[in-house]
Amino acid sequence: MTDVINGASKDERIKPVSPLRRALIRPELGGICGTILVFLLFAIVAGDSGMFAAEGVMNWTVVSAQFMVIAVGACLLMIAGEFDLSTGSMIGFSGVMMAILSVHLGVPLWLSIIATFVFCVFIGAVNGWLVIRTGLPSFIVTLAFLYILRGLTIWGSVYFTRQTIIGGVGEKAAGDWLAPLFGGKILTGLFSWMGEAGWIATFTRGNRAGQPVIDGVPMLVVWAIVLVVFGHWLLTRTKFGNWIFASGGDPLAARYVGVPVNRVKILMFMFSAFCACVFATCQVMEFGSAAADRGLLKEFEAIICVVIGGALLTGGYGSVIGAALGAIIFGVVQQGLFFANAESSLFRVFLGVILLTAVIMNTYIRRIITGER
Amino acid sequence: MTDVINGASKDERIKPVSPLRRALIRPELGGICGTILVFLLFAIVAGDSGMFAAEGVMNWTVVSAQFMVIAVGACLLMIAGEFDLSTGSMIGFSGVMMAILSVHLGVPLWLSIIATFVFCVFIGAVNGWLVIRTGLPSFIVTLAFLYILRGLTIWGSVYFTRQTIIGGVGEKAAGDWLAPLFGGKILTGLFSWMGEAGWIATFTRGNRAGQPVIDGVPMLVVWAIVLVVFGHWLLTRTKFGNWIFASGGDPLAARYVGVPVNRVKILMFMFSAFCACVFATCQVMEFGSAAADRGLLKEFEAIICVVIGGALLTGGYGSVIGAALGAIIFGVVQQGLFFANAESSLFRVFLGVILLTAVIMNTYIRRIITGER
Amino acid sequence: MTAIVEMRNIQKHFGHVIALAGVSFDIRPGECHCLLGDNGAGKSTFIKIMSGVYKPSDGEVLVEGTPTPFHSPRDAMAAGIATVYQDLAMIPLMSVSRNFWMGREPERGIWPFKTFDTSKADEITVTEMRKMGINLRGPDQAVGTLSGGERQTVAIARAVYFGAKVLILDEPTSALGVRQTANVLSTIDRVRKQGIGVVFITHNVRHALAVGDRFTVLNRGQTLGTAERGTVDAAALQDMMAGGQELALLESSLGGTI
Amino acid sequence: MTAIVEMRNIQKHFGHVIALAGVSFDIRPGECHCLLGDNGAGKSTFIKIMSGVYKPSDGEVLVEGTPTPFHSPRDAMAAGIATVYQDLAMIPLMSVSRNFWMGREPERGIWPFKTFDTSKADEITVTEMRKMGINLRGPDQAVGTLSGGERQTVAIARAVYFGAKVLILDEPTSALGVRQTANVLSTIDRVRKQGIGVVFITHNVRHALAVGDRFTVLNRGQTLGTAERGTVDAAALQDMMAGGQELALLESSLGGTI
Amino acid sequence: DGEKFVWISHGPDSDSWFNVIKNAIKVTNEQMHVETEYRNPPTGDLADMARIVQQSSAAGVDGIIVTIADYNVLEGPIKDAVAKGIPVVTVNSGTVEESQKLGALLHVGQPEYEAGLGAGKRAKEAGVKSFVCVNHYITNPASVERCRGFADGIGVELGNQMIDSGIDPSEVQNKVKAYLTANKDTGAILTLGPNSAEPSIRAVKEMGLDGDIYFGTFDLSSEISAAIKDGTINFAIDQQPFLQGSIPIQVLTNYVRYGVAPANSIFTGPGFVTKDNIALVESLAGQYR
Ligand SMILES: Nc1ncnc2c1ncn2[C@@H]1O[C@H](COP(=O)(O)OP(=O)(O)OP(=O)(O)O)[C@@H](O)[C@H]1O
Ligand SMILES: Nc1ncnc2c1ncn2[C@@H]1O[C@H](COP(=O)(O)OP(=O)(O)OP(=O)(O)O)[C@@H](O)[C@H]1O
Ligand SMILES: [Mg+2]
Ligand SMILES: [Mg+2]
Repeated sequence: MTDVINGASKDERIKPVSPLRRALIRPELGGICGTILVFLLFAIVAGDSGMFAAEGVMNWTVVSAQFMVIAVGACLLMIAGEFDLSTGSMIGFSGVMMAILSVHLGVPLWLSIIATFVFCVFIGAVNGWLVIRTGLPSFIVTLAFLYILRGLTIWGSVYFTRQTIIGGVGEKAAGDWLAPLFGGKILTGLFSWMGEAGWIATFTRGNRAGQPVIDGVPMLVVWAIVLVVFGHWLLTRTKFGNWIFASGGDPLAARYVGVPVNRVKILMFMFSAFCACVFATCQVMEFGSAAADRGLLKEFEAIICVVIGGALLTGGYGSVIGAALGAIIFGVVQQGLFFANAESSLFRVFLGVILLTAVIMNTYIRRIITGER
Repeated sequence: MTDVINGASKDERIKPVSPLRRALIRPELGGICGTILVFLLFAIVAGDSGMFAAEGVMNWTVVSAQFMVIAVGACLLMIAGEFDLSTGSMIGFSGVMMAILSVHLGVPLWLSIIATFVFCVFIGAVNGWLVIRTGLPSFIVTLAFLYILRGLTIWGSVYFTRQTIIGGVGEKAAGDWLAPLFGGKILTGLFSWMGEAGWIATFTRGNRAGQPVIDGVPMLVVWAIVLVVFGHWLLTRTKFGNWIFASGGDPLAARYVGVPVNRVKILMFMFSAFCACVFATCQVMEFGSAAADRGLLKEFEAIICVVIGGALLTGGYGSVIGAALGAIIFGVVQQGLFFANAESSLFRVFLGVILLTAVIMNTYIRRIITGER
Repeated sequence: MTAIVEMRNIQKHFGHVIALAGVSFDIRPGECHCLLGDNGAGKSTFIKIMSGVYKPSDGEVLVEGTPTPFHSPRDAMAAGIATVYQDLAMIPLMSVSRNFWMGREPERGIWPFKTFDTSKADEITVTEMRKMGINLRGPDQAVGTLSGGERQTVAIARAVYFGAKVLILDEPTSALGVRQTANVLSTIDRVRKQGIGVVFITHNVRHALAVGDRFTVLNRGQTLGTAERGTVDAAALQDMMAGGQELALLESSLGGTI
Repeated sequence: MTAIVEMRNIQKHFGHVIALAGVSFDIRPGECHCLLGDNGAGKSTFIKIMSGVYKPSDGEVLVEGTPTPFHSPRDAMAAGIATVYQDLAMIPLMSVSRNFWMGREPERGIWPFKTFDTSKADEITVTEMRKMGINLRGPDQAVGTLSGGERQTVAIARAVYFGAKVLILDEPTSALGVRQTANVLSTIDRVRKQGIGVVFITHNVRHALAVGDRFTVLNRGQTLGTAERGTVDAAALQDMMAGGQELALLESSLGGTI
Repeated sequence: DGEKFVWISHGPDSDSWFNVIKNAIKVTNEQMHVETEYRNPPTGDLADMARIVQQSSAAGVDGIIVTIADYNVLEGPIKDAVAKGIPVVTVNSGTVEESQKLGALLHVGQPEYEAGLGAGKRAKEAGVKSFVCVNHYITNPASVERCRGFADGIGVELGNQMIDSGIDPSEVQNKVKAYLTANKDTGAILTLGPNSAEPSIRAVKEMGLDGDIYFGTFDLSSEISAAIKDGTINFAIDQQPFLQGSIPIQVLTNYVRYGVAPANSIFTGPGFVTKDNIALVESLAGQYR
């Protein structure tokens, strides 16, 4: 009988496959190659423009961090098999809601922030619930919310403030305990020490002469790193992460073995809304104002980052690290073109081409992983 | 043996279903009910605002006709199982291309129009070819073209004319043989006769007092009707229409029985591009100018019309009449809110809600048609 | 009598999966050639090559003696091969009549205004379906509302109606009740009498024996040879399908424990 | 000996399709109860009710004598029912180890930082798969790269590993070669000896007879009764599955023509 | 020679108004022998614009020209640039006080609210009591400021009188018609640029209201100047974008080269273009006006 058992492990119908090729293959391979290529490219065309000096690095880091924050939410949601077109509208909505509450209705800022987060995450849950209950594609449901939320944002800001931009959040933030979590900077001591030590450039003129050009790491970057680490940990290291993959890969199969697919999907819609809120709050705290047009088309940009990073639009496959690399590519290309003095309208052309090539390349990689089908 | 044959037609495992319910059920039922509801609603809230006088009717007819033109293309493409996010960018692109060719490069207008149509339909084919060849979802491929085309449009108009609005097409159109096909009006004689005869209202105020309020039917409306009739005929009355349904319903099954699925899909991408071009050309001829930002978000509006009209986002099911009704609903709601003096930013909220309810209703109807699954 | 279609030493690889490792097969006019085999033996893959859906990795297809590579299902149809697929090739959201005619719609009128002749299509559909023993509620009933057996019958009626020299049926009886099965089997018989070659795929030995003239057994991508009617019985076929001696070996190894 | 799970007069309707028209069934500890039936007989539907995927339209499920309605697969699992589904319930893009543990991942660490204990999971997966005779390239190999037989074995290994009082196998041998089949059958035997009840679904009578203690035959949503081991032979079972006398009738009607 | 400046606007790529600016930059670059880059956030997102300011100071340009689209958003980045010793000139929207608070050399432009207010006062003189403000870019704060100023100038509440028209010309035209049909006693139309003005002109003409309804607009284009001539439009507020594009470059060049700069801010508008002075501007409208 041992003979029978050993024999079972071989199947004469399977051809052997090179193990070397397998070793190279991972979902984020496309993202890694893309990142290297993009950095090389800009090192050549914009190497001497200050893009890779401390200040320039901080510039594209902040932009990439922005994309990263929403890309993490979109990535986990996409792996769970859904996507969210209402992200951009949610960014506009949450910023305006927060500003109206604090500036116009006199609610303390910390309470406004918390109320906004709670409400937006609730709307995320409504999105998810509708998708689950009606069985409609998330494209349709979230498209409806794209319009509904943007409409409410404009109407609300005009109704309450007769303006579509609401300032004055900056004053409210002063002395608030929660605001620095989104708008502050960390490591300021380190940077001023580095400035004194001559490690980084300092201002040479003007009334801040002697201070370092970068005075700290904005909380936005911290949030981006925290979310990426959290997302990656959640996805690859926890039970729940396994459920996310399962829900996107084959919801029926997952449900049969007891994975609470509906709960997973709704939670991911909520997480995506949460990320949009983090984005909006950081922006409002940094700039001190909210505007009704914030976040326009950000949903596409988040999806593009995620897809460039190797995730599958139909779910069940992808990586948060990949999405983060996608965000870096997006940010570096966008800012790099400014540094390289390229015509800014060509940015879109560039972006479209990168998207297409990245996706074609990722498809090829994925086919190898899943056994050429 | 006759006994065996007769017996075969009964299956004791099938419960009977009411034939009455079946008689009512058609893909455009949702669209029909929606249209009736919307008209009733506005008859109540805006009945005395002139919305249903000759001029008001022409007003929302023109807006609906615009939506109809792109909805027909989107509808056939969606039934064939794909969709096109680049429609809006294509509208901007074709208008600008036409204007640059005729105004700035001195090509005769008729030739510019023809060249633009040929080139845009070619881009549609490229879209389709990429979708077929790479096997990528059309969402990704056409999203890339959304960016690429918009980028090229802005770059091109700035490069050639140093402006993003290109005027002067009006002068070129004078005397051109092809321009009136897109920018003219028909039945002008009939309307002035009707005005004289008192059948329709005449202006009472201003410097056109005495003339009929409507002086003809714009070619845009004619195009919309022609395209709807053509689309409906193609889909329901021809062999090719059957192939469109088959390609969207189950491409593999269709390919097995010899339907040239790839050709059908590519042709539908081309038709969608053609419709976008008709839209753009009518607008350029009517207004005499092209602008790089025309058509923004029109792809979503087209998809919304089609989906409200009962088509299935995943293909294989839908109706051109339904899409046309969807366009009417869209147009009437948008204009009706102005007639009713509602806060105009709430239009978006209204639209989102209509979209959701219409789709949920359509899903219910479709479940009945396909046997409750 | 020469074969209408002959397949010589067909191989098919999907990536690193070898689905067919060299199968030969032929079909003559007026005979019913049964292709038997367990699940995953490669039956469906084989007949998909025969009907032009897949291209063989190696091997030849001969139509009436001349090598004829098929580049698409249309080529195979043109060569007179009609197929009823296991996965049915029916589109549930479309009406019976539209499904019936899919890919070969009758037309009416002159060129730019040629229309799908729906009245003719509907009429023929209803008649053909009645011949097969199915009374439709109407030709515009969606296929999705039909039972599995009814759908199968539409597919067969379609293939039969479009004539062809070879009719391939991939497990046509698997979703059917006994009565519909009887119907299909007698249809096979009727078709065969018209001089058409029928390839009948099944893993039900009894159905095969009821109508088959010759029997080819596939096992894990390889053919175990072809037998004439009368030279084999049910038990022998069943043994070949399940891997014959190997299973006997297994039973003895389990024997002690059960 | 009382039954672990008893199903009484189960009915199931899908819209206007009646998939099950009143089926009763029970499973006792340490026995292998075979559920036989042709394609579409309702076997898969029946065991999906047994494992909480569908709710019955009518009828009762009793676990150890008490009526226990299952609201979700988790309820059935909690009651000790493990199922290997026909459509495998495997996700091709995920690794073997992740698939193996899906829904019951082992964890490590304290609450907010509980992690999926991958090293333990991988180790057990490799060991369990080796026990079933599959040598994995690594536990992080995607299921999509496994052969059908290997995938099936992962599913069985998973169900066996998670113990349970009743193990349901829906056509576990249909995609397997003879050797893997032998393996599965001897696994069934091994599992049964541990006092677990096994529900073995198949339409291969030979496989059923090799390990079954009792045999229930479904035909078009209805049960044709349960037979003990030794009271039936292969031919009788085959006849019941295919609709027995009805087919005989058919053969005589065809008889004249063939 | 060859100093590098950047001219940072808030207009999206497709915005037509900033074209005149671009043309002015080109001309001035040649005149002054400097290199000035025009930069803008592609979608008009002001947060992106702030990044561009930061990026420019990182790239170490010799001077920055920037619109104060929103004081709050741009405050930080501009102050950082000033602190780095980069001379800054603010242009277009924003006020002189804001400019001074930011530490800019001076402001060249037209305050939006005041421009709207001036226009409103003009309309009030003509006896206008109600109006419709056709806002084709409602999400842009400056657009709402103009409508608010106009309402305050007339002395009425803004309320529902601002419509969100979108940019599709047929939709704009028909929305204006719908509004005018439903509100027959509307006294005036204010449009905020060529995007809303051109379709509104057609709407007014088609309804036979040209000359009858009081019509004001911001900015110029060839179609707008034609409408001024034929009396459809009563006035266009011209903020002379050419000057906004050109003067800051001249100021910065002289400041960098010779350390001299004007003492006061420069207003390029609001200049009212009417039938009387149209002949002067007409020929260059859209390119240099
Ligand atoms: N497109 C494909 N890619 C990879 N492997 C495939 C593909 N199609 C079939 N196979 C494999 O080829 C083998 C033969 O499959 P096939 O469907 O031909 O079997 P079959 O005899 O028709 O079985 P059944 O009785 O279940 O219909 C199986 O192992 C299957 O997994
Ligand atoms: N979700 C569903 N909706 C409608 N009908 C269904 C559904 N699931 C199963 N059926 C029908 O119920 C009947 C029994 O199907 P089931 O899958 O249980 O058969 P089976 O005995 O497992 O067949 P097989 O041997 O092919 O696996 C079939 O007629 C099938 O079409
Ligand atoms: Mg098969
Ligand atoms: Mg089954």
